[in-house]
This record gives sequence, C-alpha cells and structure tokens, in this order.
Amino acid sequence: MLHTINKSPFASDSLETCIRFLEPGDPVLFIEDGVYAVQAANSFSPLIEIILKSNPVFALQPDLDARGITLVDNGVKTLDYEGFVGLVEEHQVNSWL
Amino acid sequence: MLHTINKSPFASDSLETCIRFLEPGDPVLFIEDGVYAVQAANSFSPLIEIILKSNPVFALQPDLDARGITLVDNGVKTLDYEGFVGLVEEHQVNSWL
Amino acid sequence: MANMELEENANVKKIMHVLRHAPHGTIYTYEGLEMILIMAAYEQDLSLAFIGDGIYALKKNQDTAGIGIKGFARTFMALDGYDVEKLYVDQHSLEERGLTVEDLVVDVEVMSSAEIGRLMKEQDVIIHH
Amino acid sequence: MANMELEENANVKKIMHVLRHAPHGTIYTYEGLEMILIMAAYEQDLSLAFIGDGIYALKKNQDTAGIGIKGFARTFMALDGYDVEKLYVDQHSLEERGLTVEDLVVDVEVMSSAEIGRLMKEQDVIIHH
Amino acid sequence: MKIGILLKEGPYNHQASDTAWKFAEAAIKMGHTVDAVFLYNDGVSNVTKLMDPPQDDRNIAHRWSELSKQHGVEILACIAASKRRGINDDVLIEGGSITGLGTLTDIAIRNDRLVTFGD
Amino acid sequence: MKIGILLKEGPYNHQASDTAWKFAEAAIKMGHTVDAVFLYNDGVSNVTKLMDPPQDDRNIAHRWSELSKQHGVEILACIAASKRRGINDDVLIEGGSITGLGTLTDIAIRNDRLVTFGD
Repeated sequence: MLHTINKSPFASDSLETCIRFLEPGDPVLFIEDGVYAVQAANSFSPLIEIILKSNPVFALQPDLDARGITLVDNGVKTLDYEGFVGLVEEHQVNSWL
Repeated sequence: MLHTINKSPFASDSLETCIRFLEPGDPVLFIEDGVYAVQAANSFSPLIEIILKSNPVFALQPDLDARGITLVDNGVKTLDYEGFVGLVEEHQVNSWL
Repeated sequence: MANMELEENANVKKIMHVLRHAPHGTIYTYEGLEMILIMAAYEQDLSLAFIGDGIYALKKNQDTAGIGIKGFARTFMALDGYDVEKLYVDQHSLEERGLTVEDLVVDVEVMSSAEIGRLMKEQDVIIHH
Repeated sequence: MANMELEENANVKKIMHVLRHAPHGTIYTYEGLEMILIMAAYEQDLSLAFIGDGIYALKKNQDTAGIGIKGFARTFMALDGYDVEKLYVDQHSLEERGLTVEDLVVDVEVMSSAEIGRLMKEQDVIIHH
Repeated sequence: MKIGILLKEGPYNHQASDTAWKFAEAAIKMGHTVDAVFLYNDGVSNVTKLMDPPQDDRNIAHRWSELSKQHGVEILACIAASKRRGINDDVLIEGGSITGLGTLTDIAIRNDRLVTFGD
Repeated sequence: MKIGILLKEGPYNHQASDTAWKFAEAAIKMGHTVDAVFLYNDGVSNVTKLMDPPQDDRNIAHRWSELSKQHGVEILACIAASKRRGINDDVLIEGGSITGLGTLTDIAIRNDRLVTFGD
C-alpha cells in the first residue's frame, strides 16, 4: 500500500499520524507541501531516518523544485509524476489528506 | 491584544505557535475547532494550565456545546458571541488562522 | 447459483472510509458521512476508521443549535440499519483526547494503530475525509 | 502645514501582515502578497512577519515550472520599491526548519518570537494569510 | 464602535462563514456598526446566488444578503480572488458587490477593528 | 490499468487540483486509462466556466475540459456538494457533468485504483 502525505509536518499532524499505521515495506510518498518533511537537516530528519529503516521513502521532484529544496535526507528517492503513477501501478493508495 | 485560535491543537500548530508570541495579560479566545484545546483532561491540559498563569483564557460556549464538551479545564471562562464582541471592544484582534 | 454468487463476490470491494477531521469546523466528516450512506446501498464491504480528530464526530452530547449548523452525530447511530457495522476507533487517538468508548454515541471496535494499519493494507479502496 | 501633517499621521495605521503558510500548497501566501502590494500604495505603516511555514515563501531557488504554478518568491524582492521595508522573520521558525538568512531571497530582520509579539501588540490591524 | 470583517473561506466547507455571521449579528445587536464584510481567498464564494443548499439547512448567501438589507452592511468580494473562482456580477446576491483590495485597505483604515475569520 | 481520481478541493486555493491534473496527464501518457475525475467537497468548483484567472496563469477549468475532450475522461461533480456551493448545469464547462455519489461508488468498484487528492 502506497501512503501519500501532502502537508507540511510543521503545520499538520498528517505525517506523525500516518507513520503509526504504516506496515513495514510499504512506500511513503511526499507530495505538495508534504515534501518539506524530507528537506535535509530540519527537525524532522531524525524521524525520516527512522522511517527509512523499515520503509522506502519518496518525494515528488517537481514539488521539491517548486520549494527550492535542493538537498533531501539521505536515502530519500525522488521521482516525477510518471514515477508517482508507477508507484500507483504497484500499490493500492492511501492518501493521508 | 485579543488572540483567537480556531483550529484543533491536535491537527494544527496554531496554538503552539500563538503562545510563543503572547504578551502576558493578553486574552486568548478559542473558537470553532480550537475549543478542543480546553476540554478537561486531554493531553493539552498541562499547556492550558501554563497559559492561565499569565493570560486569561476564554472559549466560545456555542462551539463547546456543538462539540459535546461539557467540562473545560479549570480557570477557562466561557462566553457567547456577545462576549466575543465584548473582548473585541476592549482589544485589537490577532486571529491565528 | 453457486457460481453466480462467486461472481458477485468477486465484484465486492473492500472500501474503507477514514474520518480524520473534527466535526463542524469543516464539512469533511459531514460530507464523508453522506458518501458513506450512499455507498452503503451498493453492498460493498464497507468499513469506517476514526483516527485523530475524526473521533470527535462520535462524541456524545453534541448540541449544534448555538452555531446554527445541522448536527449529525445521531446519523452514525443509523449506520447499523444500513448494514455498516465495521466502525474502528484508533486507541491512541482516543487516549490522547482524554476520551473513552463511554463518551461515544455508537458501539465501536477500539484497536491499536498497528491493527488498523493491517486492515488498511487489505483494502481495495481507501478514502480519507 | 505642520498641523496638516499631524492630522495625516493620525490616519496612518500600523498594519501587520502575518505569513504563516508554505507557498504553492495553498494560495494564502500568494494572495496575501497581492493584498500587501495594494496596501503598500496607501502609505500606511506596513510590516510583514514570517512565522512557521510562512518562512518557506522566502526560500531561494524556488522553481515552480514543474508544478505549473506561477512562482512569486521574486516579488518579495520588489517590496523594497514599494517602501515596504519591515520584514520580520521568527528565529525559532527558521531554526526548526534548518534554515538561515543565507537561504532567503531578501534581507530580513530575524527576531525572537517575544520581540515579534511586542511588535504585534503595537499594531492597529493584524491580518494572517 | 465601527467594526470591519474579513472572511477568508467559502460557505459550508468551513465554519468561518457561520462564525463571521454570528459575530456580525451579535455586534449589531450590541449597537456597534458593522461597516463591511470583505471576502477574500475562497471567501468570495459566499455571495453566489446559485447556492442551493438542502431545505432544512441554512442558506449562507441569503444570510449575507439579509444582513446587507437590514443593517446596511456592505458585502464585498475581492475582484481578483473572485475571477479565479468563477464569481462575477451575474451570480451576485442582492447586496453583494465586487471590488478591489483598495476597498479593504479603506476598511482597515476607517474602522476601529478588523476581525478576520478563516481556516 | 484503469484509474479513477477523486478531487476534494477547489481550484487555485489548493494545489490538489494541479497535482491531480499532472497525475492524470502522466497516467494517460503511460498508457493507462483515466476513467473519471470525481469532484467532491469544494472540489466541485473546478468545473465552473465562469472562472477567469489572469492571462499569464493556467485556466484550471479549461484544463479539465481539454482532458475530457482529448482523452474521454469524465469530469463529474457531486450534485449535493455542487448545490451547496453554487455550481449547476448553467455554469458547467464542456465535458463536465453533475451526478450523484452512486457514480463515485461505481468508479470505486470498476477501477483498479482510486487516487484521492485534496487538502
């Protein structure tokens, strides 16, 4: 199951809620304002590091670009809209709005 | 200055942001989903207790009623829409949307 | 006949509605419930998960007269009549809010986040409201 | 003449715009900036406070081509030309996000939350975006 | 006291619109002047007469229209925000009008208070 | 693969509308069938032809209309949500239509995936 998160972890509880329900191995994709979670060296970096131990983590490159995020936490993979569709091919989707 | 907070403290960072900017003595008014902050004995009760040491805290009664909140933290005063207007008479307003 | 039923079952999808917003401040839970009531007529395998502020929608003693918005907590009590019986509540969210099942208008199954997470993984469709 | 100026000054209001939303995910900061640009023509005592995710609006190197939305970080650089010169950034918000003034497109005054709180208290009008 | 109101969210989806109206009614009842309600962001959708909620629900557009009729409150939608969201003169309720952000600036200057409602 | 899309926020105010469109374009380009875009909550405002954004900005309603024209994607607004927000047949873009929540249920059942965008 693909989990998507579209809100800033500083403003919303989406990220912290989502991870309580996450099964190991399931991919987490950050989109829209959600991508601030994976900017390197912010106060959520330790949490991202923990998630990465059990789950692959992705972020949408166009959303990173739009927000001027040039450096993401180690281990976070970036993809474009086609990569997003690719994840949806492989998994049912759980959008944590 | 009257500070109003209209979002649940569980879902949003409004409350925790607002209190960093609060001057002692300034009233804080919880409205709409903000009133969940003052429900007695939830995990934000200790924070409300701290705020009450330096600032008067109010909650809009119709919003408490709508949400089935019958018991608020000790020291929190409740008021109706006219009470809200009364606070606005006395203070400039800072709505933390 | 047996085959027909099998074919029908193959068309039954597991659909979970996740309620995560407090009532009244926004319309998401209310319009979510409208969606659930319609979907209930389609004989799918429906379930509802109340997570975070979504739990507040089930709080007893809601009286919305003062804010001038229609209340809908009672509608959750009618779900049973629509054969919507799988109502899951996240224990962590409940405790954080200082609530217990005694505070809720309907019977629900209280589960750990991990248990609800396992149920999520079995779903064909998940809709957050 | 001196009296006239005094009268005019009495009509000058202190108006603070508080930017608290990240750019692009919602329109609040963008439409907030549109409001600020209009208000700048009215010769009021304007100031801008960047708090929480609002700081992200000032981040360097934003390239919105990929999401198909018009970027507006550069517009903050034009505020100077409108005599909007009081740009305050909340230090706590900056540090939490692992950012420094070097990451921002314009010169700002970094202040403690308490200092910005004192400025808020002096305002006639505060508008959050 | 003269009070201006700024409303930043659309009807029904957020409570902001209901709270703003309740606040305005209370202020007027207490003898204050509610000078204007300025609609911004999605708030501009408060003034479309095409709104057609269920019979047993409040009609938010009518409410603003009545407030304007009974108490002379101006209901003003920002033109730029309106254009983005498909609000124009053809769909306006009685008592509503579309105007620029300069008007909001005037409202902010001439009133004793500006109270904001939104999300 | 057959993909349905559920869009829960209005245009411009939230990025949801832009992301949903980019996602639909990418899926179609990759050979998938985008069966329908169902609009709910404030999402129904995506289909008003009265939308009139600045010249140098995207026109979100036109975009959905084009997607419908070029790829046969149904653009469907929930009737109950539409009525609350002043969206009716008179203001619909070409390719858009208003329908009930039963249609969304069908979309959820007949597609391999339902992907939600919102706030």
